[in-house]
Amino acid sequence: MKRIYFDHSATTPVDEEVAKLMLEYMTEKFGNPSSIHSFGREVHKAVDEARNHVAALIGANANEIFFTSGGTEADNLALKGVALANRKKGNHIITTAIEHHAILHTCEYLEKQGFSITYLPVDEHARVKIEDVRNAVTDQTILISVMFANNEVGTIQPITEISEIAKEKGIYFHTDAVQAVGNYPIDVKELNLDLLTLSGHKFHGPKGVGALYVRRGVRIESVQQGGGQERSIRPGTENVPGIIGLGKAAEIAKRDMEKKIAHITALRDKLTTGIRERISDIKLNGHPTIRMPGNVNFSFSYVEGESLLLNLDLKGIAASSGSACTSGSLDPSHVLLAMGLTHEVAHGSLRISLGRGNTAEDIDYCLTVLPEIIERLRSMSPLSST
Amino acid sequence: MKRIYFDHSATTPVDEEVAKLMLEYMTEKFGNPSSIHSFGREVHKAVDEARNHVAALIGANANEIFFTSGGTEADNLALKGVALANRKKGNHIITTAIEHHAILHTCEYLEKQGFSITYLPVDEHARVKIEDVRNAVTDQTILISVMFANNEVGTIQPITEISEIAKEKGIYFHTDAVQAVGNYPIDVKELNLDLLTLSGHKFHGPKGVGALYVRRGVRIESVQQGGGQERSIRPGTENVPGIIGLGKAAEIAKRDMEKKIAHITALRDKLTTGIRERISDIKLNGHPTIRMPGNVNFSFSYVEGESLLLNLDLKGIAASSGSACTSGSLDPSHVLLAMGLTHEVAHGSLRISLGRGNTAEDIDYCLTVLPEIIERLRSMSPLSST
Amino acid sequence: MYTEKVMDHFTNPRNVGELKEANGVGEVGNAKCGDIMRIYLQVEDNIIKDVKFKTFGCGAAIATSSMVTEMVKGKSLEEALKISNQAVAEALDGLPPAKMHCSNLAADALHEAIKDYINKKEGK
Ligand SMILES: Cc1ncc(COP(=O)(O)O)c(C=O)c1O
Ligand SMILES: Cc1ncc(COP(=O)(O)O)c(C=O)c1O
Ligand code: FES
Ligand code: FES
Repeated sequence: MKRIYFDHSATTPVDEEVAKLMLEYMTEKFGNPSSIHSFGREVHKAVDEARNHVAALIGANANEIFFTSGGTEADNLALKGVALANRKKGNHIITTAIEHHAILHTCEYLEKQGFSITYLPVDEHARVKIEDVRNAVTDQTILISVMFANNEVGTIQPITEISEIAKEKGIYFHTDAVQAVGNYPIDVKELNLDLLTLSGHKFHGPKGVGALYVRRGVRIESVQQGGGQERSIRPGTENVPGIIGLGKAAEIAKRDMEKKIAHITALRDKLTTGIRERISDIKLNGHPTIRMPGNVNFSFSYVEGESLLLNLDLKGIAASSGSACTSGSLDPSHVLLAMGLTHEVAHGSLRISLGRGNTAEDIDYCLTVLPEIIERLRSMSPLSST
Repeated sequence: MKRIYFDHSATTPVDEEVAKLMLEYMTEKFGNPSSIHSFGREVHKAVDEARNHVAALIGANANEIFFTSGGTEADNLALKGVALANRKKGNHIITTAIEHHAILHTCEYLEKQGFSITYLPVDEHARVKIEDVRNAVTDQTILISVMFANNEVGTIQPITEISEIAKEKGIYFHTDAVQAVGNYPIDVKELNLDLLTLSGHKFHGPKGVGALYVRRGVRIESVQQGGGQERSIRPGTENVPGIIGLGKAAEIAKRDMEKKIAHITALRDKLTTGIRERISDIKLNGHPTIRMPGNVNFSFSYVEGESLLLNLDLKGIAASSGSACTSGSLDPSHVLLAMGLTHEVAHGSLRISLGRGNTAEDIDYCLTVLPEIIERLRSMSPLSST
Repeated sequence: MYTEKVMDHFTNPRNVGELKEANGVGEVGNAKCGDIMRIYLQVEDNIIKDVKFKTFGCGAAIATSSMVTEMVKGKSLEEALKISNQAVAEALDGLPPAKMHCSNLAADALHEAIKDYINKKEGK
């Protein structure tokens, strides 16, 4: 059976060229970058080049890039590292209710350490209100962390405006841009960002590697202790193949950005329109226009997410849902709830996240299969009147 | 020029079979193990199998293995995770003066958090004395962490005896076995260990992945916050290719262990004897017999380590040294100093760490080149009388 | 890590050894921090006629020692005293930052040797 991958927000396939290069840095150029012999030096140089590519993708300087084991670690480092290094200045952090758990659970940890956290609400489209940000600032505020684009509904936040408030008040501003980097143009200097999290596996790089951008001059402490790697901000033998892969993926992402976005946006609009035409009693989740090119998120009334996913999977389509049953927790997605959706509607959500490998045929196939499945599930549902 | 790699304690080349398998899990089987669709499920299963292989290598149960981004993170998790979860029981930790910086610097961090640390001294061969361990225990002691084998001089610690003391006193026992796992037989149940750190890149697995063995029932907290991966003890999207690679490397290491140790030990003895025969004014560092099969460590009087390494490198031989100048710090290796070596002797140390790919010809070549280099450097040295 | 010039002077160090007829000897550094440099001078009519060195140390230590001997041969003492550690490093197209303070002592050793020559002469 043909398999169609529609879950690029969860993870993406590694680019063939990226994987090939990584292979070289596993079997041939395998030295430890800290070693002074030729095996070490050739790898050290390659790591530096990868750093240049990652920096170039987001408009940073190479010495502002710190490699980590992924987005989760970079989020932890950003929040804890800044919180601990600036504790004397204040103990208040502002974030939003719809962040990834890497941010939210780190904030909960910091609350136990005596920090006070404001979780900003969002509107029905999952956007933070600028006035809310401004009103939340106190003289104790040391950090604002607002994600660039939401992983579930794709909504992009008013980053420029928040950044301006942060600058005006002299507060550090971090953005978790895991969903956006490599898939959407970002320039940290233009946006005046202090810290930014990115992760390789969301843009055809490998899993298990990410980076934290830390603007020069930002006070930050390391969270992990060990050797002197990554200028002691992130010790531990470098994940060389991962870093090399991330660098290559960044290079490719920068090169193909425009083309990729155009391709994916066209597919997304075709899919969105197609679903609207074919299925009734639905709701688009997230902002209608200010959203990630690849994100489609609908709630289908009277339908539960997990059974929808399993049915799609049986037809060869891989997607995801904000349903509680797919998350292993009792509540459905905290993002959908924060947007004001009821539990029922949140349970019936479907996220299709498109990637550069998807085609118009994939969309056509989905538009044939999905209405049938929805109809069948609805016919089984006690909630539905049909 | 032929290049000979004699720095296997720093890192090892990834096994070809391991790398090939990893490639498959990057480009084809690229799903996120948390996804419920077929792309996710096939990967989830493979991660479980990798866990089985890692567990089997050290005689653990699969549910006692937690994947991390490497040895450094596993050491951090072991120490901080146990310290924080058991703070109510006591605030004292016992370790040694010759641990890796991943342990030592984590201990320094814990000291700042109010923990009290005893750094046990070692004898001239870098062995901890059992009486010292016993005497260090107080009613506040919650954890003993002693490395299995030292990364610089190869000395193996009296783990069984220390483990007995820990059991007798009801204290958790962790061992940093990064150098040993995959290169030396270890059974956590026989040794009665509570926690053990391992790292993939030291036994022909990939860099950037490791694991912490945590015996069932040990109280431990997570250090990183995020999603529910690794049963919330180590959140973050799994480094799937890394984990798959680690699993395969573990499988191969277990299968080839005996053969590999025999091969490497023979080479080591040939090299040690050859150096003794050809070069005078030298000192073998580490224990004469209770040491890792692949470790050769000599100090050459009147010679400085970095220039020795560079000269060897020019002849195509990659090795390492405890010289300060190669470590980027002002002092030579803390391990050599703890063993009672003077600064001069420590500066002149050379570590050759052998791997399965080395041959008798490599040793012969080294035995031709090394004496010439030592002679030349000594003739330049103001310390030498020649 | 090291420039080509550093590696050249490291692999083919100039003027290694001792000078039997040395009338000025200078030594700097200590084995604790890694580097010991000893410079031997043979001075005639205020001119450095010959110079040799012996060094215990890293690549940078050996290269700077070698370089400084090349730089001073045939120079007057006044000219030699103007040579700084910085100038030696520059003549080698630079050194890694970590090495600048710790191994870049060759000019100091030279100055010590000149001081030794002057002291001996004045002592006479
Ligand atoms: C918005 C966001 N932040 C953080 C993460 C965590 O990154 P990683 O999967 O690299 O740990 C993810 C993805 O899982 C994400 O979508
Ligand atoms: C004894 C020891 N512990 C810990 C580490 C750190 O492991 P990793 O390199 O995977 O971070 C190493 C190796 O560098 C080591 O030799
Ligand atoms: S509907 Fe069954 S677990 Fe949620
Ligand atoms: S000898 Fe140590 S830095 Fe030069």
